Amino acid sequence: SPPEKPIIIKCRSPEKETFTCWWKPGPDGGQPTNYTLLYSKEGEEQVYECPDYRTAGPNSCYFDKKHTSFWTIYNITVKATNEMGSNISDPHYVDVTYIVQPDPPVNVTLELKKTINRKPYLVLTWSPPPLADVRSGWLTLEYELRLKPEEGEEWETIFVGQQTQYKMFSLNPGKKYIVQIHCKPDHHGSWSEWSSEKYIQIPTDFRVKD
Amino acid sequence: SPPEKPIIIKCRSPEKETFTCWWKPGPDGGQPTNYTLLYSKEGEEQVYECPDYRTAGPNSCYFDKKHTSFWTIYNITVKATNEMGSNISDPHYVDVTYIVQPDPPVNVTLELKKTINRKPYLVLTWSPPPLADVRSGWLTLEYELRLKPEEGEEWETIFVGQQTQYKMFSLNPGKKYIVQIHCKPDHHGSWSEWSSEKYIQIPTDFRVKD
Amino acid sequence: LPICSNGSVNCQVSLGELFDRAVKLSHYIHFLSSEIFNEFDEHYGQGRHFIARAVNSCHTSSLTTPEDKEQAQQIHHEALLNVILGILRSWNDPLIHLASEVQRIKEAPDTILRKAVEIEEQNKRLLEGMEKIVGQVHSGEVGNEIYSQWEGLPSLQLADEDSRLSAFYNLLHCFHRDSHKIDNYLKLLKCRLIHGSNC
Repeated sequence: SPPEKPIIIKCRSPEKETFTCWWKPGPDGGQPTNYTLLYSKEGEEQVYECPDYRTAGPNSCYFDKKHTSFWTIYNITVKATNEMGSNISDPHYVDVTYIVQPDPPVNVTLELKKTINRKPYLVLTWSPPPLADVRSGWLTLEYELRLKPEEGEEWETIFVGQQTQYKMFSLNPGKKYIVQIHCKPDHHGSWSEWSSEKYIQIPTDFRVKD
Repeated sequence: SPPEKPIIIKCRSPEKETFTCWWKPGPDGGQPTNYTLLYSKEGEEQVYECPDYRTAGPNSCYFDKKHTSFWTIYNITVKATNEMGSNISDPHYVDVTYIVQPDPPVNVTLELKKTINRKPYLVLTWSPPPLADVRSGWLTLEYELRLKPEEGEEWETIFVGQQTQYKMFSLNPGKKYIVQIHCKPDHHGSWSEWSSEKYIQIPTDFRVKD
Repeated sequence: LPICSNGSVNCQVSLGELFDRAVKLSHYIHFLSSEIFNEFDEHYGQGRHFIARAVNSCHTSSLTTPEDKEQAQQIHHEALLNVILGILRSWNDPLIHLASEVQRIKEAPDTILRKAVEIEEQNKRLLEGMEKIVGQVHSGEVGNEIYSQWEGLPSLQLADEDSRLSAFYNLLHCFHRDSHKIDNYLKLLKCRLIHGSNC
């Protein structure tokens, strides 16, 4: 029998310059089946084929910079074909502006400091994910950090906007904390994964003057 | 004699949308004196008169949204006139972004809590002043809190950045504390007044187990 | 306070400060446009597939605008400033009508009405700022060159409710896209002109 229609499961851009779509083949009736991704762009009649089926692995299509446009809707379908016939997925509409999911922030560092009047606080610093070009202003990232005492259950989450440094003033003396950070484009797209866990031991004399 | 020249004492914007200027009349020689506020905008020849002398009370001029521009520097003067003549104040230059002084934070709440391992601490929470629309970065506020034991002299001030919650782990059992919070725009502008005083009685068993 | 010594004439807001304020405002306008678009879609769009009719419907699609990072970086900054001005001017008229016509939609939530009015005000304010920036960047007169005429008012006044709501949806969809373009281009220009592309 002809293959069942594939499903486009996800499209993602890691740095708002390129993007990749993945699909899930349907049952192929045991026949060798071939997949073709076709797309058209808003306001154009022309239909194009996937420029690169290999870079992002099996059942995927990678759109490099030259094939990636913003503020325009891609209409994407995947056709499965074998000897008995073919079947086309439902159309998947994508505006790359909305599918940006960056990699996690890197170089997360934690440092205990004291203010002029001897008050201890914790300074967290981090860097944007290397792939993301925030220097030019093309991509603007926002960050959120979470922390909790090592044996605690509940994370405390703090949105810190576009800063890459944060000062924590209210920490429990003698406690060991876990800290993670993730990031997201400033308006649209989704949060990255959390950065790897960082630990910091707050000294017992991390006491605010009585 | 003609009235002495008035002095422009203050201009303030509570939310970076409107602003008000106040002046102090000089000695008026006992004559009925009339005050006229005139302003021009940087790079423009045209001179305008105060759009609204009433809304903000006596000896004031209120600039509503339509008359408030934060792309330009205002050159403001006040002219005092009576039968014998008139006198003009020194020019007062205003850049609206620099005169933002928000209203104090609201909904200040204090709550005693215990951590998982039964360690007591105090949680302070508050909300931004209603007028300021902080949700979207249009006006980003920073906060500072101060507290002192009721009969104590010295306030302890703690800067908490953009957080609207703060946890205190090291307070004196049995003491009654006074807490206040104020806020300021993250770049230019000045601190609001302190919020009204809030009291919290720390129970005697509020011992931090070492 | 910016030091304007008494009697000094050219006491003015610096280009860096103008860009700071313009970026904060364009960020806020796009935030408002996301809120009003999502709220309108939730309230009126459920099950009506307005998006299919909105594709390729923007009155500003005739304006040539950079569509990827390379194009945005290669365009001269004066040309990119003119693109921003062109988009902003193209939205002056439709936003005025949006703010008034939306009041006539049956049971339109107050939050949508208020946001429509605020968007119109803030867009005008950003246009004022951009003309100030262009005035400082290239000392020549600020020309009233490119902008795209909007003829959509009749569609906002159609008797058939579904068509009328679809027209509102299109307008909000297009403004949502264009305000994001403006915000993105401004952030790029600020980094290029003020921070030497090293934000």
